[in-house]
Amino acid sequence: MVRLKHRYFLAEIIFPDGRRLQRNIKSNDVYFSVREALHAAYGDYGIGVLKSSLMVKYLNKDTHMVIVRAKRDFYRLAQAALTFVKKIGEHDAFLNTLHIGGTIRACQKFLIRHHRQHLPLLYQECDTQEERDNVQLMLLSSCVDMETFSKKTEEKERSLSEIAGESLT
Amino acid sequence: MADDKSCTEETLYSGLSPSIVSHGSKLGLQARSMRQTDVVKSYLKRHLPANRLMANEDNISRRQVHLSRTVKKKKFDLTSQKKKKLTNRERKGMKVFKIPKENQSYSQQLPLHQAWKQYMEEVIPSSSVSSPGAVQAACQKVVKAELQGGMLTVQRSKCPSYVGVCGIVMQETRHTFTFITSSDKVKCVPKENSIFALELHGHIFTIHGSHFKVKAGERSSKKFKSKPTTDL
Amino acid sequence: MAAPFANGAPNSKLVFEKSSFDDPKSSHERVLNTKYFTHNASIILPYSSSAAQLQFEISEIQDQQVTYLIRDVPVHQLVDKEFIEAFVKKGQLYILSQRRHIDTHNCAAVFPTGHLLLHITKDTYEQLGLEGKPSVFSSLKPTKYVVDIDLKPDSFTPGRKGYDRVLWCLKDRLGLTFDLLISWNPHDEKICASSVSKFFKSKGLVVSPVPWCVQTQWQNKVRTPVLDSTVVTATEDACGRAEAWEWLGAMACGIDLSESCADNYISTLSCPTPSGSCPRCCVLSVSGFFTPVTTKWLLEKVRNEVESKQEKNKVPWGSVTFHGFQDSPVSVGSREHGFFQEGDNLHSFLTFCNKDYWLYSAYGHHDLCQ
Amino acid sequence: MTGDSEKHSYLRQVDKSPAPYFYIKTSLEYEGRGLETDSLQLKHVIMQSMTEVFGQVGASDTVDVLKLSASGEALLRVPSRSFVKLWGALTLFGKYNGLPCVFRVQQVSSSLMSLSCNSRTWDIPAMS
Amino acid sequence: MGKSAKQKGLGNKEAYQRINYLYQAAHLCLQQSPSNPEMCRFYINTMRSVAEKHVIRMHPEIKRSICKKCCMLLLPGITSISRNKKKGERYTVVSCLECGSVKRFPWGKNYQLWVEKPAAWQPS
Repeated sequence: MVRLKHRYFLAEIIFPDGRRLQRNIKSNDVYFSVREALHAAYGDYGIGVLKSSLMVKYLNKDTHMVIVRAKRDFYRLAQAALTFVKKIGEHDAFLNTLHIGGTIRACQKFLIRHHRQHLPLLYQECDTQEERDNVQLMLLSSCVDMETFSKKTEEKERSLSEIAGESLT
Repeated sequence: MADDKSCTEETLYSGLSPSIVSHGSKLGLQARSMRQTDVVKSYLKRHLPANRLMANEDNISRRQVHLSRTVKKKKFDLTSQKKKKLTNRERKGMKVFKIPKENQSYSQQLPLHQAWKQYMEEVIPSSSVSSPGAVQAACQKVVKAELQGGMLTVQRSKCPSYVGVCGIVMQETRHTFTFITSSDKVKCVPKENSIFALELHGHIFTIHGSHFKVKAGERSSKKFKSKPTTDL
Repeated sequence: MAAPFANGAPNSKLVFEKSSFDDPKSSHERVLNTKYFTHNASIILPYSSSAAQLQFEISEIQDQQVTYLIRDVPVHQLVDKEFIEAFVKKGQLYILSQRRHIDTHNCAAVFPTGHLLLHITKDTYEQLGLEGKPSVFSSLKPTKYVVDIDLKPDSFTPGRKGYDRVLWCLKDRLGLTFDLLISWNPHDEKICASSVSKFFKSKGLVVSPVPWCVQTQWQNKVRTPVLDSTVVTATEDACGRAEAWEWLGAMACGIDLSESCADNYISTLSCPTPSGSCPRCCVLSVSGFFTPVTTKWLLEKVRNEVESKQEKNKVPWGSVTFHGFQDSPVSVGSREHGFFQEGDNLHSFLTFCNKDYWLYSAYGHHDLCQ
Repeated sequence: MTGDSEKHSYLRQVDKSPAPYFYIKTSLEYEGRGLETDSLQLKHVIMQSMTEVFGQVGASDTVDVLKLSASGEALLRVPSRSFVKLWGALTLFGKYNGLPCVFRVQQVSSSLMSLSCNSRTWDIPAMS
Repeated sequence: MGKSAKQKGLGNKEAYQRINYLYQAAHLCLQQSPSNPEMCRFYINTMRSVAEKHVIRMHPEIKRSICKKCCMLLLPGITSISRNKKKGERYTVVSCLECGSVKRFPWGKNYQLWVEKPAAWQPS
């Protein structure tokens, strides 16, 4: 049987009032808000088409990264629905889709490159040293967390050690 | 080889007393002489070498004796007898079962049809077809019964020029029925994609050809599963 | 947008031709001759004042062109030798089965070329026993078949193998009966056209003449698009063909296009931009069973109406549309016609005063026309 | 009138691509007594059904109610892109302020002209 | 007609009727149109396949009147020749004229057909 094909949206949750506020977001909050937006935008048809494959695959509370899965045939509907999201749980936030990948691993590769580019930005933001440390920890944990989530291969260790080395310098 | 001219019926039975001859038919004294020569003629036609059979010459009694050449006596060679069975390839070669299309006549098949009717009377007595339940049983019997010699008509068919063909079934093979129509034409109709109708004791049995694609012999022992659609 | 809906809408064809009446190659004669069955003619004449006179003439001609509806005619009557001799060979015979849907039921039609066409379902085709072709629009497993019988050749006589087979199939094999619309115009004038009805009455069938029903609507103070016969695509000073086509449709359907109801919420349809106002516009629709003779006469009428009044009350253009039957087995000539969501085959002439005309022919999804 | 100069300029155009607009002749029937609806109400009903089935994005196409005749027959115009969606929404519509009702689509066509007459519903009046 | 000792009565009655009809039909059609033996052969062939399928043993009389090779009815004088021969001990030879196959029946003094034996008819 031909493999069921999906599209994975790697999206960043952005809160209007600054990043560092710790918020506890659960994955069904994200799921329900996306579904709500989909229903508003595309009505019963949209729900009927996407409901079976719509799923929040990965949510990282610290880096506010989320991966949402949708069926390949109707991924455009899901993509549009993501932009209509206004509230997650009780915080109002919006989703900024960074990457659409055919597999979770593709999204993960993109995430690693994304973190590497954005690491210096994070530094400017945090002024005290201990903030800088927990930013490193957070990134480290997010990447490790990613691997255990998707079966890691050797070359990923190398990239992990690079980041670790680079962030220590 | 051909003995003297055919002995007509009078000469043969002239010795008997007139009373016997008068109701001869009851005693089975048919006029056999007619058919006698007919059989001999047809046999000779098939077996004599070609040069003996002059074109459309019916008097085959002319015989040539070649003094110079001695006629080789056909020796029974035992080896050929060893092989009992005819392989299918040989059967096809010898056209054992191939009914020739030409010079068939409908009237010749009529007695066969009468015999078939009596046979069907035996299989499905007309009395038993009164109640609908019995008709159902009769259907099962028709499926197992012999159709060669019966009168079938093509009721429906994917190829419309077969529709309306009606005649006595001369031969039933796995995929076809061979009819001889009342206008002395031999028609070979494929069973696939056509529906045949059999009229019996006032009931019309419809036979779906595509469910019937079984050799005539094996049909009586085969268990028929009901097919979902009767669409052609 | 939702991708899967892109190919949902059925593709129908609109053929636009611009030429003039006195052009030798003009196709208006051919189109009308081969459009055998016409159901409704709607005439739209803006600025015209003498529409009443036109209406009178129409009722005038109604008596000459009488068509009949005959109930439950067994088809083998049409194959009858004496019927063929008397009517098919002696004049132009138009027969169409009525109240039968072309996509599900059996239909029958006879053309003046002497062809009897049976458009039958798969089951009837298998039982009928006449050779035929699967209809073009049915997919791999055809559901409809077309049987074409030529009545005219003299080899089609009793005693011949072909004829007996046809008669046997239509009579004993399967008694197909239809309600038939019949119209016959004999070659020579002496025979009167209603002898067809006498023939069928003698066969003991219910024959009733088919009247034309004429409806006229007047629309006052209507904005009409300014049209120029040479300008096909819209420019500032004249409307193009698409806008004109939509405006004609709106008038034919009797949509009120006056300014008052043009607020945008309910309907954004309004008269195309460069439009002049016209005090009275007449929309006249005649429905019945018309043959090419009548349609040509109607076209003549509209042309006179438009071309005669040059100066006084100027009628720049007028239009007449001939709607074919949705369930007729053919649309133009012997081109097969089917019904899929819509079965229109209509021709609309937009005639100008300088003898130019625009011909719109709209065909449905299932139609063999070009 | 110009056009006398170039004699008979014969021009022929065939547009096979779907026509820009599609037209539907339908009528809203109520169970039991027929509730009179005006075109505003009808438009509201259609938009409500579209949004319910296809959401706001789906219902963003303009549906024009061209005509609402006395006998309750309405002519709708819709861009050919969302013709199938409109037809779907019409069929799925079931209840309007508590009253079960249904849209009966009589005729569909890509040209407005062909909606003006329907040979299928032509019952032949007896000769007057 | 057929050997019915062991079966529980005439189990498959239709089969017997069918065989009976086919045999008669073969005879009839040979009489009617001697010029085409094919039909007669085909009937006999069908008859044999019906008997095979229903595991019915035909009575020796019938079995002996059918040529094994070409399924032709062996009518003495018409389609077959029967001669008495002696080589060592006496036997009669029936040879089919169509295909030339031969059947030999030795004249055993006290040879008893299985059918003639009483044991054949007692239900075992």
